[in-house]
Amino acid sequence: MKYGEKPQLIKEDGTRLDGRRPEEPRPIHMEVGVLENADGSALVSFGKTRVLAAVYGPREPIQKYMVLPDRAILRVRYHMAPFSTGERKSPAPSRREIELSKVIREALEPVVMTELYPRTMIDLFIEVLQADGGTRTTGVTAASLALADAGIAMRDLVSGVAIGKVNGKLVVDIDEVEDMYGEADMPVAMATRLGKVVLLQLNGVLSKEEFVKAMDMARKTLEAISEMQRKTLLEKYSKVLQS
Amino acid sequence: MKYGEKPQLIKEDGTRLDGRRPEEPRPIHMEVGVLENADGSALVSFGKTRVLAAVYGPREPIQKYMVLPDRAILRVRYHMAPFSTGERKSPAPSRREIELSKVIREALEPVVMTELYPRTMIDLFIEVLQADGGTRTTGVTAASLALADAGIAMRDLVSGVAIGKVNGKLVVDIDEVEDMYGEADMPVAMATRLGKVVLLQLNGVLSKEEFVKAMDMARKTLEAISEMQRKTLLEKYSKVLQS
Amino acid sequence: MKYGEKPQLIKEDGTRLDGRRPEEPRPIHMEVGVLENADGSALVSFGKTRVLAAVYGPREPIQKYMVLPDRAILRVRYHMAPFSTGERKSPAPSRREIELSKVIREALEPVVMTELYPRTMIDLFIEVLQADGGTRTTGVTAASLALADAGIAMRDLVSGVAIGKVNGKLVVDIDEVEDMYGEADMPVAMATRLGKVVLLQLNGVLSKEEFVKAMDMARKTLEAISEMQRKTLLEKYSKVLQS
Amino acid sequence: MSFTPFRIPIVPQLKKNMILSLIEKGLRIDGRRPEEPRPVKIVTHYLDKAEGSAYVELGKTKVIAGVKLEVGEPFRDMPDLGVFTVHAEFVPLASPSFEPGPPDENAIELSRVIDRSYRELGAVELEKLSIIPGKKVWIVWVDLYIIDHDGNLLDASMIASLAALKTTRIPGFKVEGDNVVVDKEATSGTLPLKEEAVYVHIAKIGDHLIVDPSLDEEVVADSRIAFAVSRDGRIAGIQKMGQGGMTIDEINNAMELALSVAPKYFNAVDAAVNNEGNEGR
Amino acid sequence: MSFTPFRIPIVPQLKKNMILSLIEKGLRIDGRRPEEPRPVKIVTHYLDKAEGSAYVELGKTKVIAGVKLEVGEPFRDMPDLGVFTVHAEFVPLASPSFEPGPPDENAIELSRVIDRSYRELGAVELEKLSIIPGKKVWIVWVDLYIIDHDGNLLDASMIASLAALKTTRIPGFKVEGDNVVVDKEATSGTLPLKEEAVYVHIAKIGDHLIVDPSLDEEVVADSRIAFAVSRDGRIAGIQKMGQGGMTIDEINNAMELALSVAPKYFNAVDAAVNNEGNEGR
Amino acid sequence: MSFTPFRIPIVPQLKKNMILSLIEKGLRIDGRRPEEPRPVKIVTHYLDKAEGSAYVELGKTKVIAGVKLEVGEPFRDMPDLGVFTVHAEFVPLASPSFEPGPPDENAIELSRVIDRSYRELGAVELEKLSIIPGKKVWIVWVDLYIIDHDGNLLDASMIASLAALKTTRIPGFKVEGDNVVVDKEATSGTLPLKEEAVYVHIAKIGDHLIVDPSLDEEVVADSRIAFAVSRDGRIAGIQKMGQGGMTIDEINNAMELALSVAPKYFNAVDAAVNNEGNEGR
Repeated sequence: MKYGEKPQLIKEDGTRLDGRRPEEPRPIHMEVGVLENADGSALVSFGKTRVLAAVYGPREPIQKYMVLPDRAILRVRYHMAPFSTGERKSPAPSRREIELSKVIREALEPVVMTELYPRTMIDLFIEVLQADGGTRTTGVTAASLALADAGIAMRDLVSGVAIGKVNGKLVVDIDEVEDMYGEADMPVAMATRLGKVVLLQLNGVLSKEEFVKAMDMARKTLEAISEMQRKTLLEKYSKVLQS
Repeated sequence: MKYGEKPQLIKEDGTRLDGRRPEEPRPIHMEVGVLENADGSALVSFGKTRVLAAVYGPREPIQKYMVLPDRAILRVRYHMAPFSTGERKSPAPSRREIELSKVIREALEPVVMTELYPRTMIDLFIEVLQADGGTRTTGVTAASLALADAGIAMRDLVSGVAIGKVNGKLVVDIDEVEDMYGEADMPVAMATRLGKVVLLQLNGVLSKEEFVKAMDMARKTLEAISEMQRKTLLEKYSKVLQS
Repeated sequence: MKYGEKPQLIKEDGTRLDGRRPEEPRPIHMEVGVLENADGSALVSFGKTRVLAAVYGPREPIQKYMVLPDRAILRVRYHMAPFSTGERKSPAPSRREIELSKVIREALEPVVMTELYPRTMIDLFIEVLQADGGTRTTGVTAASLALADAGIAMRDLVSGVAIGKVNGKLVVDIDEVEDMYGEADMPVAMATRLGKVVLLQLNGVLSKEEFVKAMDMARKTLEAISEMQRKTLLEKYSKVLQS
Repeated sequence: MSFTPFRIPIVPQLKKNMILSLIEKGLRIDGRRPEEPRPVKIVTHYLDKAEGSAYVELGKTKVIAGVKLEVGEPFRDMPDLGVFTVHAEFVPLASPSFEPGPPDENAIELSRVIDRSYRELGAVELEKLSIIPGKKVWIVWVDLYIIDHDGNLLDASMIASLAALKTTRIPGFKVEGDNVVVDKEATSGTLPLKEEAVYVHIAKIGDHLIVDPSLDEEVVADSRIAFAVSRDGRIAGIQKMGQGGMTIDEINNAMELALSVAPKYFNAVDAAVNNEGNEGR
Repeated sequence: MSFTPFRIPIVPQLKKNMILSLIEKGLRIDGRRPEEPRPVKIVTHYLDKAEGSAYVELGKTKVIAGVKLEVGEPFRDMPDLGVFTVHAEFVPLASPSFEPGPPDENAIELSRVIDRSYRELGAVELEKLSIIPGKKVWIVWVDLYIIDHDGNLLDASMIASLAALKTTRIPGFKVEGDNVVVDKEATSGTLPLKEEAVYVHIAKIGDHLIVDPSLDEEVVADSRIAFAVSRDGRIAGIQKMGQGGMTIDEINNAMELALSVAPKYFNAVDAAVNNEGNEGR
Repeated sequence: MSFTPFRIPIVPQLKKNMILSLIEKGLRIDGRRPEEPRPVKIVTHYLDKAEGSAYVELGKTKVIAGVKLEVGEPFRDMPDLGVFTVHAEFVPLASPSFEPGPPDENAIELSRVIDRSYRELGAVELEKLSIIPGKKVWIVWVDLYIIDHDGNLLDASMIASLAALKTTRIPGFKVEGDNVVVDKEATSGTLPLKEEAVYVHIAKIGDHLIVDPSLDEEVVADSRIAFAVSRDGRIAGIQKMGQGGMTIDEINNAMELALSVAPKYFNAVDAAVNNEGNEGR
């Protein structure tokens, strides 16, 4: 993917192809309670990337042996809709989706208070409706909203964003074009109030100094995203209270 | 399949390619008790279409959770032998076979007195040995004979036939060539004594009037087929009694 | 594989391509206890053919219904590493691997005293690291060493070797080239002290007389291999006693 | 292989009794008349990365349809025709009874039933989707994504697929020798559709026929049947479903009902397509 | 992966004792002598849609063999040879212990054992099945369908495959450039078979060897072995099966038995092939 | 789909307490210092049938890497580049908790994490692996075989893959028209590697960071993170693993640790490669 002709991703005025400043995320939209059947749900978009998450549970596990005596087990599926990508994606789970399901599950384990729901299973289904870069971080953000919407006890929300390096510069919330032609893609998710990084990957190459700076950019962005998540949940609850 | 040059399916004298009149089914052959191990079995052919059906059960379900407290569950597999078709068929179940297994199961549910066999499973295996049109209706006819042969209590037998529209005319029991080049294929199965349609599909396009007429043709044919099924069973029982 | 130009496999002086006499096996190397986690393990090579075997158990079966009330069940997997063959082998189990897993399991059933371990499972995993002919016989030899290394009670060891017919002559322990261009490959495994043949297959064509002679060649070779196996085990135990 | 469903969604006895006793009076639990479908909401151009798309609500049932066009090879026996494929996923976020995994018999049946109606009608003009005869054609992928299941997935999915197909654009492309270079930013036309159909799904409860059953009604129903109805009122597909039988009279009545309801669905699609984003009924 | 069978068909203790005590006297439960196979019934041309076919009964064991010929591409390393494939399905209607699903180790073993004998004998003249050298060849699919299992599936399947192959016709065809147009209505010859073999399956019960074990005898047997025997009395394949060992003497005796029984199977095949529909022994 | 592990290898409470209390004093249960990896043993040219191979022990963890080169077709969008693939199998002989079957999420994660580092660094000069531009290229298969699992499979696998790639030879070949004839007996050069990296895996236990966790330490750890470090000290890949979070400070400290440990791994690889069969540390 890194081969072929490379477009100029940072313009002369320092802005990006879509006009954003380096530290500026795409327009973010969040909505909770969008589905009827699920116990909790959320629809989150970062620019054109759009992800739907739903929670079922705590409920009985599908197989009796899939339990832990002292807490709930999480079951997470990150899945891309066939129409979400440029070329149609086969609906069978790819190796990439299997890895990301694990990475997202591990990002949520530290915040879900599974110890309150022993011998149960909490199901989290993430469907990428449209993929334009940052689907895993959008997914983890939606997932934590859906968990909260389902009323599952949590220590903190989880917020995600990808930091990139494009044309030698660190930028926040890279989109698909920046990911394809850039030098690095570093998805980060944090439980910002706990001050904990819960997801961190790097595809690409960074110097030590760049890495430290990128982590700092991530933290700042994630604190703002976390605020948006809280507001989204508050709005829904106040609506519920009003009705 | 509907593309390319279309042969004349109805000749000037009103008969079909193989000489049949519009309302005339192909030669039908039925035999029950053809297998040793199965609890019940039947071999049925409509012209060159030949289908073998076998029943095992009521028996313990393969998995303990596959039970209903108040009745038996049916498990039906419609499967085509690799040598049954013009081009060799891969033995892995196709989407078509999965759909037809469901449709045939649903056709048998209303007649099998499953409430007499709670917590058990009744297995019905249908193997298409030769496919020349009408395999699902031949299959459901064979299946209901095999169930009767297994001594499973039934409200009625099920009889099937496909009505077709070829060269603008409605015809009974279409074969493969008529299906391929015709305008419509409407498989119907009925429990004729109960007066109930238990399987109905339409591939193709019919006017309202054609549909009503086609259903009537189906009914008449199925009443005759049902009689043949009864005779076939009677013959076997009288043989058993004689021996 | 038998088509194309055929090299001269037996030279004028009666020796084979690699200089061996007809009744001479390749250099054989055996080692036990090569793995830490497994309850028993062995690495065996016949020339360039190299096979690793490991035993876990007796242990609880993975599925509760996989038990026999009066003895252990054996579970055997013969598997080839992707890098073991000339062309990379896909890691998914081939039909050949499925057959050989069965054949090897059946070769071990008569010697493992499964009746001492009722309601348990004994797992035997065989990995072909390098395939140069005779992998199943090398595998069964390694497997029986690994079982002994795991301290599982056995009536006898099992030893394996393939007899071949190349350029019209019977030879012991054929390698890949001899297998590819030869007329017959007959893998044999015996519990030599019990005098029992526990694995026997023939790919190729032999006269009655050749068959009788080949079985005799197999027996002689296997008696020697069995001795090597015993020495290998003894050496390990004496080391253990010394340490 | 098909099994009698043994993990059936349970409708509480009280609700079941209420459905049945209301039906006897010609009434339904959500206030509808027997022949009345639920409100239809359609959003077209719902997705940016698909060549056509629609989001449909039929009552509380929600379906997304995405249409993708890709250049590929024709089938050997139909070298000059484009390829048309319908695929449905019952993703597990739609219902507590859906499990992740490959499509089950219900999802396969749904997609095949929809596929057949389009195919038998010759709805998509596949002969216009040939690019290099015998070598390159457009492959039309219709992907149906059920995201909330409150019954009657078939009517909702068919409406979604139709709204998506009607708003599908063909990407720009250039033929270079035996290769086709696609430019998804450009458009070379709209998908040629010459026929259209909707499905009308009817449930039989006791001796009564009702249109567009909700999930509770489906579970309680004795039998069900769906008719595909074309713009000009022909029957372009039938699928009987469920575990009970129907008399020929009941089936004929169901057909008449289907013919009378179909225009409502067509109107909803037309309103949405002509008036992007509109909510119709 | 292979497991010790843990769902074994159960032979009632009484019957088991009877089998064992009869064997001691050189007798068998169904009245046969130890070296006596069950009656063989063969119907060739059993199917219309296959290029070759046979229905075989060996006692109560019933097998259908279908041979299909299709035009395909040769293997890269054998560009001028046709392709020959044996595939067996143990369909669940044949036995209460067969489950639907992909072939298990027994079905795979059966088809591979049969495949090997034909292949090692060079039975089918694959060099005559090349159509356009390096590009198009005939692919011969031999599909074995076990429909009733009363033991010794191997001998029955081998007989069925042989009778089917011997009556297989090659469809008519025309070469047009790099394409081959097949006309299944016409015939361009019979399948060229230059060698033939049958399998003879022998079970060891106690110290006794018996030919063609029935299912009950198979279950009770200590060990089993099968020899493929060619027309000219050579051994063209061996497979030892089951969980017990055999001495070399026992194996040599089994081989002699196999050589003596094989002609009976060949005779049955010949009678059926020469005399379509005949029942031989 | 990913599940919270519910069959966790159990570390006895006594051992767990000991690990934790030693860590508080800056000590480890096997006597290592926190920043000290286990001894590395590397055997290159371990296999004859692979174009490159290495056997690696990292403490008691044992991994085999095999590199195979095959001629194949390039990806359509990268017609002039060779293809590079990493595949890991956690074969069941390596651990009582590994089951036979297709790679699970841990094996897939491992292979993808390793694959990404090589890919992002442009380590293998894929442009030099084109044979017939647009038509034939070398496909490089790196297969990782875990045969004994005592923790930190990632560092051990990365070292094994690096040692194998550094000793991989390209077979001899001849281009004949559009075909490539390979001669595995001959050699036409070594695999062109322009960048290299090792992974350093760090576990957090309580408030302490330790390098190269053993299996017991992994199970007890609160969280884990691995950094790929290039020869010139850049970060060429990161993967956070496990169920706990880490502060940014902890992550920065872990990164510093990784940078300081990486040269030890590179030295071990260099010693083995320069001095076939040597044991380094």
